[in-house]
Amino acid sequence: MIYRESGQFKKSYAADQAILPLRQDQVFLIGALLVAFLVIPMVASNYVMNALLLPFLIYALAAIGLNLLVGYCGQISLGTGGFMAVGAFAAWNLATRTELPMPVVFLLAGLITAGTGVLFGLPALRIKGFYLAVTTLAAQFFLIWLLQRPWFNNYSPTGVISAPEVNMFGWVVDSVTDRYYLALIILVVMALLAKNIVRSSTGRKWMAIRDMDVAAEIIGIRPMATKLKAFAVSSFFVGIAGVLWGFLYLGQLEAEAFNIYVSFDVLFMIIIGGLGSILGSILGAAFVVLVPIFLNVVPSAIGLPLSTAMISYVEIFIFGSLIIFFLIVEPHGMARLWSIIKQKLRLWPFPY
Amino acid sequence: MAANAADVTSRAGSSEVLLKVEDVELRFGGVRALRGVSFEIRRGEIFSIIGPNGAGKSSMLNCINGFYHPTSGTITYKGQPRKAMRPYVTASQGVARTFQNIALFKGMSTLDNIMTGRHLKTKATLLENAFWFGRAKREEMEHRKFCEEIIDFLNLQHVRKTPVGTLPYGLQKRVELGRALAAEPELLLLDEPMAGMNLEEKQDMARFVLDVNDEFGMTICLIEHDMGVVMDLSDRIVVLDHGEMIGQGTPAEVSNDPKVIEAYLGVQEEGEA
Amino acid sequence: MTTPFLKKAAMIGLGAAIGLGSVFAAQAQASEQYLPSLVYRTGPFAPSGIGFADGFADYVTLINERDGGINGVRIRLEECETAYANDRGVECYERLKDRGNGATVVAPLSTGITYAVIPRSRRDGIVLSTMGYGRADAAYGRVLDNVFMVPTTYWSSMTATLSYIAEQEGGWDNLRGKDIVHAFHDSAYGREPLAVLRHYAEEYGFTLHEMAISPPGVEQRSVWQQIRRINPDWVSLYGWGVMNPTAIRTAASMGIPRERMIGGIYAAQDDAVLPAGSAAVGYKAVTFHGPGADYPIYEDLQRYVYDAGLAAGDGDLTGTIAYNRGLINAGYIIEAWRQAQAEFGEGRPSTREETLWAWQQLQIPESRTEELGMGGLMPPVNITCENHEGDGRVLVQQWDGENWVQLTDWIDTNRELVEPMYRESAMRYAQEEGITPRECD
Amino acid sequence: MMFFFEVLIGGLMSGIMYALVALGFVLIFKASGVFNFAQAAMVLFAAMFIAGMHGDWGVPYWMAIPITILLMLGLAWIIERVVLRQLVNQEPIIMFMATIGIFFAIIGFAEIIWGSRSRTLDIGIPDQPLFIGDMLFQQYDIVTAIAVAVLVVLLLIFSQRTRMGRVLRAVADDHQAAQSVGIKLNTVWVVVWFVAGIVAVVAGIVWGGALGVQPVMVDVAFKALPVLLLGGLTSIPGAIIAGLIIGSGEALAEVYLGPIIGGGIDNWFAYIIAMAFMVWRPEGLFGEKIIERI
Repeated sequence: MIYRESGQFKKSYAADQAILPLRQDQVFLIGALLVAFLVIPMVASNYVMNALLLPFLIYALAAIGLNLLVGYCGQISLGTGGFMAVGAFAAWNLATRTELPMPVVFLLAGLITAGTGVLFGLPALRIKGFYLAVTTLAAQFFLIWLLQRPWFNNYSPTGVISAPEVNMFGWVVDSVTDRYYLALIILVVMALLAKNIVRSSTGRKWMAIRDMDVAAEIIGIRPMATKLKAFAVSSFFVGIAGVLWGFLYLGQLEAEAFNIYVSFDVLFMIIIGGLGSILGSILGAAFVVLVPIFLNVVPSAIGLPLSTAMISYVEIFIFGSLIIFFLIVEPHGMARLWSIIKQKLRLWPFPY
Repeated sequence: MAANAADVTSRAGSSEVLLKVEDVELRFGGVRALRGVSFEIRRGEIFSIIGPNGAGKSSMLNCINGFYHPTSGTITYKGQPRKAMRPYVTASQGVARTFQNIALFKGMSTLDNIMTGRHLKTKATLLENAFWFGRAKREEMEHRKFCEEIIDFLNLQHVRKTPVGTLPYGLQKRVELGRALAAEPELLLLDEPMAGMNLEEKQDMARFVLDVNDEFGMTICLIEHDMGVVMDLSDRIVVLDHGEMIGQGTPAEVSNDPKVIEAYLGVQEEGEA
Repeated sequence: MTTPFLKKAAMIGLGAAIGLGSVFAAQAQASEQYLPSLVYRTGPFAPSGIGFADGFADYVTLINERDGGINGVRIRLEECETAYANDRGVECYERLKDRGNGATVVAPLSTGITYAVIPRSRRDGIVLSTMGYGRADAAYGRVLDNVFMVPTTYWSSMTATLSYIAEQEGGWDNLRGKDIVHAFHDSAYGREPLAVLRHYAEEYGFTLHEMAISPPGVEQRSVWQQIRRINPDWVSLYGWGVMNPTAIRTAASMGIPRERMIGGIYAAQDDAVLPAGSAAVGYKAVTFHGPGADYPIYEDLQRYVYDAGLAAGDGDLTGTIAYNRGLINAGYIIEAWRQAQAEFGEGRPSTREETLWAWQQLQIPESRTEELGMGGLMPPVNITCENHEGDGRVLVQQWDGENWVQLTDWIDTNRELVEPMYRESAMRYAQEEGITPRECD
Repeated sequence: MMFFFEVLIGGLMSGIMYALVALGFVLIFKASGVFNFAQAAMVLFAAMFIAGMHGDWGVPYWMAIPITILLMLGLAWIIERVVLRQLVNQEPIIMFMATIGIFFAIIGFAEIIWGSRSRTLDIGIPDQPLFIGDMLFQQYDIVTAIAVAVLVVLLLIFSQRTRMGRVLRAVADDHQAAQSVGIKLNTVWVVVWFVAGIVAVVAGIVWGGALGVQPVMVDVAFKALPVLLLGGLTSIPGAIIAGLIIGSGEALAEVYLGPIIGGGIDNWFAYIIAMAFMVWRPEGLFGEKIIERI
């Protein structure tokens, strides 16, 4: 009975509506934050920080963004890669062409992406479901094409551009640890914002549209405004993730790299992690980042040498199968598995 | 839930016309779902629309709340004739409804469904919501309090946090009523609220309908198949058949109207003829 | 909400890293020279990547098997699959760089990955060997002292292409009034040679038609219809992946003579012509190494690698362009180590500093390529402090339906044109990044 | 003017190639309401097996193709068992995402067996320029167009004249009604995915011949999707006509608009056409009108 909620009574609606109503969860959250902020930077190797944690944090942010749109508002999008690219290139051009301070650049890049998201969300006025999914591919292809025009990379001969120095209020984010901290802070803050949005009236409107848009309209929700708001917020998150991807993780930008398969990867994260769950987005991001690495490391470690190529094929197959598996067995993904574990802990050691 | 308390009048309703339907016609391609329907709903009354299957009852409700747009004819609400209007505009003018086939938000809890009904009363902006500050937090508490009252009223306390998709049918109908009440509407459209219920559930639901009308003074427009219920609850009734209005009046008048009897028993009479 | 998982992820990550470390710590031996190989055996460009990876691995195997390594220092090769994706490439770089006794040189095999690892490699002191792809301006050695464009760049190779065209037309003067089409992958890669082409078009008075083909290029009819209408004298093709065979095939179906199509260095591989079938017969391309398998080194490969069952692939890619590129890239890397050992002491693996030093003066004269059994296959190299490319020479090859046939000897490149271009671009980069160019004397 | 017609005809021919892939989508959507994103993966799967069996094992084409068709039957059966049956009555959007999973699973499986090398697939379709008057045609296109025409006719015969075809149409009209008269939905699904598989085999041969067989072939999916939307998801003639419109529109835009705005625009142009059209008419050219109910 580690996970006991008995004896914890909510005396006010405010307490009942807190993000984490249970004391155990609060303790756990604080512990986890302490670990993330204090322990990991001390113990994690360069490789773990640089090649696992950084992309994980950034992907988690993109996944939260996409989940707001798909999981909460029910508008499926295959244009995530394109929107990440918009964020990254907007930030690069703002940073290199203007004297704006970096935090403003980040914010503006997010807003520009949000605007782009709204623009490509407009067909949602008339188009629904997978029709809309396919038209978001238009965003994907068009945006990547557009960002390949030489103006956007300032006529770089190779089209690949190096990211500028990130200076946050005088803090020059350079070392791996710095970059980890910046990504972590942004993720924690934005995850909190996302959580606030989804538990608020905005989130309820999104979910109403998702669950039954006709009924939502009849109880007075304006479908268009609500959907566009979801597109805007989602794109803002995705755009910031794009900035971090280029500026903090890769250190370079290349429009082609934000291709349709990036969009699929982020979609996988939210399906596997859990549609309509902020926690799920983060779990899914970790899963998608780690699985390929496990597949590369584990077979050779247990004496089953597979060629690098074979590992990749197996990986593609496994991801495809996992998508099917999760959709069939647990459409709420890993987030639901997590709450089932909590449920069990609540009763432990009793089976019922 | 005192917003409309001032309007409370007797069960018989006032003489003020809340909604006036004049000569409404609705066509889908060649099908005429409604032809020349006219009636009035007075503030504070329980008004019922009855008729056999396919009579156009739900189509009529859909016209009233803007989901369908009449091909011709006018609908006057609170003295203002309406042109084609999106449903959310109608809702913002104080019309709420429930649905024949339950249209709840399945992925959300009972509480969240009812809270969604409050959304027209919410003013917090996206940014306030994101930072959980200002109106966002304050309104959330106020609405929560209001919705808890509805939950108490409808006896839904035990399923407050349950996803509605997993609730039994009768409870879902009740949650849907709760969601409509949360909007504090002036006109409440109920589309077969008792369909598929057992006797006990029907009695409960009838009680709720009466209480809503009595205590909160909401005007109710009801579609129902169960004649017993309709006759007991309604102040006035309109009868539709094949999209045409064939009778109107108090329960007593309607139940003695030969055209109505014919429409309901028409099949047998034809068989005898 | 967010962080329970952060912790878990970190633990998994740490676990993976520890597991990873211990697995390979056991295998690492002080006497081995560690060589990471970033390959793309999968993904959209796999048909090129597989051949390269095989050639690269087979050459290393040959050195280990035939010579027992470099002066007894065996080379331990480890592959990491990038699928040509930048993030995967970075992950590979980070994962492999400290394996064994430390990576000293990396060939990223993609321009995008190169850009991502340039800052990292500068911090780590690891040499980047980028054959033709990557930052062209890295050929100017004063700014990026650890990046090497050996043996050529898109810019230099394009000047050679134009020399070849001029020669075929009977002299530069005859280019006046001619129509030359540059049909390119609509990306920075395809646009890169445009600067050179525009310069020449102006200087020699031919009309340059720039025809963009949108990637991946599975449908190109309308582009080639336009080209057919131009009725060009020559077509320069800069495609990549599936774009190349589709371009050749579509051009053929429009009746454009393949003999007058010249592919760039990355439109020169076998996967550019094979899928096009008979349509590709006569197609020409420039490449920075000899085609085919008719070199002495192949006898040794046969004996020590293929016959011993140690080949990386199933053997049907030997002698392909991609395979040969793998061979010579490994060849350069190993020669650099050899020269490092000669300077700093034989019989022990070279450190990063030693490897960097060796690359910074890498000299592989023609005579040495012959000793290596790669005379005519591997272009000679002559690196100076300022010049990180060498001569940039390329040759023209032609597809006869079965094999690439070498048409010309090495063609000189226009150093007077490209070197100032490198310098200008590199200096601008140095300024942006706050790098002080080192002095060369 | 001559040039204009050449471009137009070339575009129409490309459109037929796109329509060939779109056809498979339509068949499945019509019969089961599933938007099958995996259709292009089935095309790749078919092409890889034909080219792989021929190239690596020396199986002649006349054997490799029927074997592959049998494999498509197996694939249809597995998909029905493992995926469709489990997801019955789920939201269409969940089904759609599941087919994205199928997409990757099929590609991964085909690559595990055949790797990602490029192979040729040449069953001897002639490919030479052909002049009719002054107009340039390509034999490959003509053969392809004939193949598509034959395929469409066969599909129509199948749907109009055979018992199974009538069953499929009944199911398309009304799932529940069809079930209530004793049609087994599971069998119907296997059959329709199998038929779509056969279409994929034809598309695989045609596209594989044109591009060489390699994983990037699945990108033709992104060419077929706008065709599908424009044509309406449920109409076979719609797919063909939309293919022709998109193919020619794209080619003309590439020639007359591309140079003005700089560069190859055909990756997104078709999407913009389809999107613009759908904003006006969400059900596409020939799709069934979507009537909202509550």
